[in-house]
Amino acid sequence: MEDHTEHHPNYVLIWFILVILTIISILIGKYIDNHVLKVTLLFVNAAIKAVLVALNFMHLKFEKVVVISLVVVPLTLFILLIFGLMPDTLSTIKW
Amino acid sequence: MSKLFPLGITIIIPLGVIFLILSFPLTSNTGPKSFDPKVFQTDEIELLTAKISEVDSLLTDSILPILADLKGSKEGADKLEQNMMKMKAELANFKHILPKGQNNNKIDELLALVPGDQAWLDEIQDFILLQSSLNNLKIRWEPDIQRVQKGQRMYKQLCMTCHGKNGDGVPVTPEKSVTVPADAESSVLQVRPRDFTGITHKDKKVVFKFISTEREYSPALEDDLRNTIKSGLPGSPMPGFTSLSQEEIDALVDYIKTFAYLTWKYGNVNPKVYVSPKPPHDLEAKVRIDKGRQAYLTLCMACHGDIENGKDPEKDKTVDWVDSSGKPIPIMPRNFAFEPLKKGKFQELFNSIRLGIQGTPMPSNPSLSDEDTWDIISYILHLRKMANEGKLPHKKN
Amino acid sequence: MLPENISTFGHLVDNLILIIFVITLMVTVLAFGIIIYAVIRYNRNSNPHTTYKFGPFISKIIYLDAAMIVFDLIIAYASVSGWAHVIMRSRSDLISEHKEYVDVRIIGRQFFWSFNYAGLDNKMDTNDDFIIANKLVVPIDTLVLLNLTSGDVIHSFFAPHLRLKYDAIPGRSMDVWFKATKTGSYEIACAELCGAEHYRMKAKLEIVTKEQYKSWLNERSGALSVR
Amino acid sequence: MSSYAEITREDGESTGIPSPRLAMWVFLSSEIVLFGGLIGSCILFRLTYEKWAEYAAHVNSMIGSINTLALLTSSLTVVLAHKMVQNRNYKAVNIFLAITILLGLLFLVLKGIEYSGEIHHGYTILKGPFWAFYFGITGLHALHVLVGIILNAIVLMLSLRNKRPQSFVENSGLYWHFVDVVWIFVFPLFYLS
Amino acid sequence: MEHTIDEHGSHGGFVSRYVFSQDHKVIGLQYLITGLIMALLGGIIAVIFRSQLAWPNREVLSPEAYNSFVTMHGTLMVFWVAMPVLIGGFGNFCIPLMIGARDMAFPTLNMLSYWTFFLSSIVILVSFFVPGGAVSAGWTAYAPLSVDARFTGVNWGMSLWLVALILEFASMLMGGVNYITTIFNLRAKGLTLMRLPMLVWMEMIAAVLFMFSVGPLIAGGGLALLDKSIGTHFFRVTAEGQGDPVLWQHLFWFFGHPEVYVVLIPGLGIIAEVITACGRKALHGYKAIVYSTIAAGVLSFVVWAHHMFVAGLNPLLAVGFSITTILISIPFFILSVAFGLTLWGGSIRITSSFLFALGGYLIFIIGGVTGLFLGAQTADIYLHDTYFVVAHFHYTFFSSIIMGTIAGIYHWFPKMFGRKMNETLGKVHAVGTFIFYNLFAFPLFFLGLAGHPRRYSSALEYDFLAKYQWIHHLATGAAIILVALQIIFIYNFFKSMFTGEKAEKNPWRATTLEWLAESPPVHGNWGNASPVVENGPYEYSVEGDSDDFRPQGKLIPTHVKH
Repeated sequence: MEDHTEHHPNYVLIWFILVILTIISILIGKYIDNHVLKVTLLFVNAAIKAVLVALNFMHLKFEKVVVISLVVVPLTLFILLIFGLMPDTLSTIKW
Repeated sequence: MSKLFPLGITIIIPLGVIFLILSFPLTSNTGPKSFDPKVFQTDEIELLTAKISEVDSLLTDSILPILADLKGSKEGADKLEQNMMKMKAELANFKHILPKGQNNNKIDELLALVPGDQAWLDEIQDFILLQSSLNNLKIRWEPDIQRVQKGQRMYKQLCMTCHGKNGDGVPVTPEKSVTVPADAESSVLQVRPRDFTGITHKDKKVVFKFISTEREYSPALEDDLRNTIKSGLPGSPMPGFTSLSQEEIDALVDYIKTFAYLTWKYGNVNPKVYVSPKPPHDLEAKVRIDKGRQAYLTLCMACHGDIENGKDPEKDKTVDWVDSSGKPIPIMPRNFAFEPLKKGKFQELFNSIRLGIQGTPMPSNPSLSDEDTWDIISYILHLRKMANEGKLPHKKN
Repeated sequence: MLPENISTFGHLVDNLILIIFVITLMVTVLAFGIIIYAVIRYNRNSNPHTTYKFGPFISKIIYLDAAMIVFDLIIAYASVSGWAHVIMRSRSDLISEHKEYVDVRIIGRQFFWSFNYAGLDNKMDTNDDFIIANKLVVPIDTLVLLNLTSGDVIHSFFAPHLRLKYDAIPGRSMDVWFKATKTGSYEIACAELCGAEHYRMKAKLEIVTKEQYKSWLNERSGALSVR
Repeated sequence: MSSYAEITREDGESTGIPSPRLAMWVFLSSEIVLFGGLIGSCILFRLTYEKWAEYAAHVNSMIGSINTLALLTSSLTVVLAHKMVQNRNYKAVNIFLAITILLGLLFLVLKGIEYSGEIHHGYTILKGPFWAFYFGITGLHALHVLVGIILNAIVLMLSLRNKRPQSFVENSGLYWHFVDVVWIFVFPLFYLS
Repeated sequence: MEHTIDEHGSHGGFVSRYVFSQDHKVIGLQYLITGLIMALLGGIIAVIFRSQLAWPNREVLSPEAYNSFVTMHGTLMVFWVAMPVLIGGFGNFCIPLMIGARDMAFPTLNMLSYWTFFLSSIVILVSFFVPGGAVSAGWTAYAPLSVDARFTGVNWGMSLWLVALILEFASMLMGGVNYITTIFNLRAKGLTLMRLPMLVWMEMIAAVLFMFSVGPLIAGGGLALLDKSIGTHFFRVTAEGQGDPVLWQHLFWFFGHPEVYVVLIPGLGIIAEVITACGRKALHGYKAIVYSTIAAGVLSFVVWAHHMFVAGLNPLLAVGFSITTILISIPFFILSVAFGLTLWGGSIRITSSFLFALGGYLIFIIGGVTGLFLGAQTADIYLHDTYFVVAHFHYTFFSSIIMGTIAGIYHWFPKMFGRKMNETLGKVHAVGTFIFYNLFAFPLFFLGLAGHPRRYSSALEYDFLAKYQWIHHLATGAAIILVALQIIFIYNFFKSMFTGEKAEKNPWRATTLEWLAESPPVHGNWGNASPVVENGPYEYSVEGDSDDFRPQGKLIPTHVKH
């Protein structure tokens, strides 16, 4: 059933970028002290890596809309859960 | 028919389980233990014989042999001394069980004797034999079952969360102000709920702090318990249950007494009630306050701290009750300026000063005259007035 | 059906319930009427062949939907404005609005309410505070500030006559307020399941006149201070 | 699994996505929400609990980073295995799958060392919310890694007996990538910040 | 195992054909039967604790037993009756037949999902017998009460409850994966998404909602299990203030609200099928219903905090959530108007399944509309956790679980067993259930307005409630008769399984695909043919047609190699 000609992105290059990003995140973890900046940078870094893996390694780039929506909707729900719970904890935030 | 089998299987198993459910007693009883006197019937005799044999065995295998061979040597004397102290504690305990009747002064005599010589030991031996006859035990209090059952339901609803499932003061609620965590740095609010069974007391005795009888009488008057329940103890989480009716409180007190059934059953019939004299009129007089300040600085400042110039009471005092790990529980002496008075009315202060508070480091000082005691009390009230007007330095905790 | 309302913000709750009741009554009666009529009129023998009377669905639903959205907006507006007035009020602006106030700290415990009163000087954590269980005595026409918390499990402070209900959650404290307009003795219940005796966690709410309140306070905490 | 193949062959896929891959994606979406719920409550606890940073300092981030690299490389080898299956080079498929399984086992071994180290220092699950969440989330993730290893092992066994399991390689690879993506989020959450 | 399709699909021994069968029809029946038995058990438990409510001084149940019975009634009804019957039973039986597939996408996974569910129902039933009794912290198991054994004396019961719940979610997840893949991939030729029958649409939306919402509660259940067994402080408050009980409420209700829609929507799908089949009229506004259900599904994720208006939330949060809650009434309003217009102008045949569907529809209107009272947060201050809430969710649950399911059973019984159920008994049962249900549940609204808090084992302690004790008597009497009436249904169900009159392929002359198959359908559904779809799902009484319905597709014999 090899129905669609699967074109493969250059995996080793993607892997290399991922390793670089991981090293960057470790450095961020060590040397940046301003807490808010550190957490946001780490989160952005993790998000980039996740998207890279999803698009290339999991072939989301070549998938139909149905499957992509199956991934995007739970992520929006995750964000929704966080912001739904956030005001509840705002009053007692201690970084 | 072939359709039957899957349906049969999915029907039979759950249906069988349903009938099992309905035939099975399903309650998880979370209530406090219910009282039934029959349990105690046998215990009485056992308790007394056990106590007697204890004292007897202490006598025969530890004291007599030492006396016989090691009369002169130093360590033998120390050991003898130690066992003597243990014997004395046992006797005191023993006395606490037995009624106030004529035998008790015999025990006082024995305690007053100089321990160690043979005559003293023979005396004890025949005294014990005398006690073994049970006929002279008099019953002071018999619970009636209806009231105890009603009291049990009241206890489950109102008292169990702090005073514990079996009334030993180990609370169910995790709240900080009621529980005393192991590493408690004590503050007045962290009090241990009263233990009605006497298990957590270091000498296994049922002791109440705020009672209006002479100290060595039976645990407390019924009225003391009723007042504490009705008006509560301000400054501690114990609320006043003013909305309870009189017979509800009686039922509750009856049930609480069943926790230490033997002690209450053979308690004192007519304990001497201590009535504090009427307070004088000139409590706010300047002269009284100055004399009171002197008396306070000499007697009370050690524990209660010199509040006037900002020194709060220390927290290194401990009470007679021990927590689960055996360590005595810390207590914070009352800070008269900024904390409510536990007994509610300032006249009660006289009682506490004169008789001391049982089970706590607060000593009784019978030697103080009435006038001196009233001086101290007027100084304390002066402190409270100053605190209310905000003149006293006080760090907000 | 609602018990008699004796709190100042109680009318907000009652009116809102009334508005929603009117709307829902209208919608249900309309719907039931249409459906029952349809079932009777168009059954098998009186209408053997189905008659497709209606055009596309959109044209019909627009009006009904618009009406429903208008109803929803009314309800939402009334409800949000009520909420802003009752719950979203901080302690300070309440105190500034009302002249004198009474401060009570409520701790929900397993199977009774303990009310910490501020005593004569109306300040908490002073030497004339006292605690009473299952009885809230407050003066009439004065702001009562409640600080709700719980000692063990989640309870819910529910005074039906005051139209006030708020959960007492261990580890959190929430400021709630009411102002009574009628004297009398009412009841407080626990509305959140808190264990076996949840149904018996009853407290008495007594609204008394100002003088009665003063004398009650004196009797309870007066002895603590000098007088 | 063989009975389904026979039935659907004649009807084909109405949406053009082979059923196993669609099913795997549906399962992964429910897993995303599961880990989302866990990490969400962990973030909220972090905001309300001040001793978090102090505990976080005791986590061994060296092992954490090695683990991250291990999982990344195993992701690479799994996707290369999938590419090799396309090019019919079945010997390479077996090698890459073996490497993936080895890296997975390395991850678990390192995790074990790390856990025993922490517990030895007395930081058990009861120490505080940080440790509770740490052991909870990383424990659940380690379980998922274990399941992933078993899946890959089955696929390796099938391909060793040259059963030509094209779609299985792809699906177990998908699952493995998902486990890697979860670790990409968990790693900074516990080890770096 | 080689798979040969013959008349009876006999492959493998007796065990693999029936007990561990992979045929979606047998699995559907197993779900249905286990669900109905759990419903019977839930009903009996309800009658027992309702009699305690009506005569409190006779101490029918001790307070702890009352709490655990109320909790088990709630848990059993929602998780062990609504989910299996509506999602497991009708999902498994109807979806492959309605979309022209031979079986589910993954038959072994399907069989596994039923037997995990069976294991979870055994675990939940066992939790009655453990020392300390079953869970007594409400079916929502709010945090410190449920996860700390000191408060309710229930130790093992709670852990078993959590394990059973997680097992049940695992089985429903397996089912959900199966349904979504089947509906997407295994549709017959010509069956586009917009030609799907309404029940299939509803099952898919329900499965998708369940897939996306169950994660947080499995996470929450895991944390609660850790709290309960090891003693971590996720939801239990410690002296230093760690742990947050409201977090459990958030996680539970984030799952809870989509869950109640997951349970409601298939019921509405069944009602739509039955109304169109008996009303001989096309479903009016098919696209509008589909889009409004999807809109309701999406909205159901942003609505969960309306359960926690007075639960110590930041008040700002309540404003947003009350607006979304009130907004969610609009999609369901469109849905019910569409059903109403479908009924208007049709030539309705009053069969028992139609009576149940009509009853379900009317009850759904009352249930949906009373939700507005609880969505508006100022009214919720007064009405939260009172009998008004109990009445509201009994109306919404009842319309889909009981009325919808039984309408579905009466409608598809000929297809399941090849025999028709007795109609007169059916009608008596329908009218009786409708009347006595309303007699039982409607007075509870007035109890709620009077301020009667829920989960009270006796209301005589309060003066403002004692005068409404007569409502408890009325409700208990009606509930006892209601449960007794179900015996007619059980009798009718099992009797007509063997001695009912033979039913031909399409007894109700309906249009959807499943009526093309044999009744009861052979293994592999279509034998040596396979359906091809030409027209929409509800082509009833098209002008100029001799017959008053046009089947959706026809069977084309295909050569099946094995």
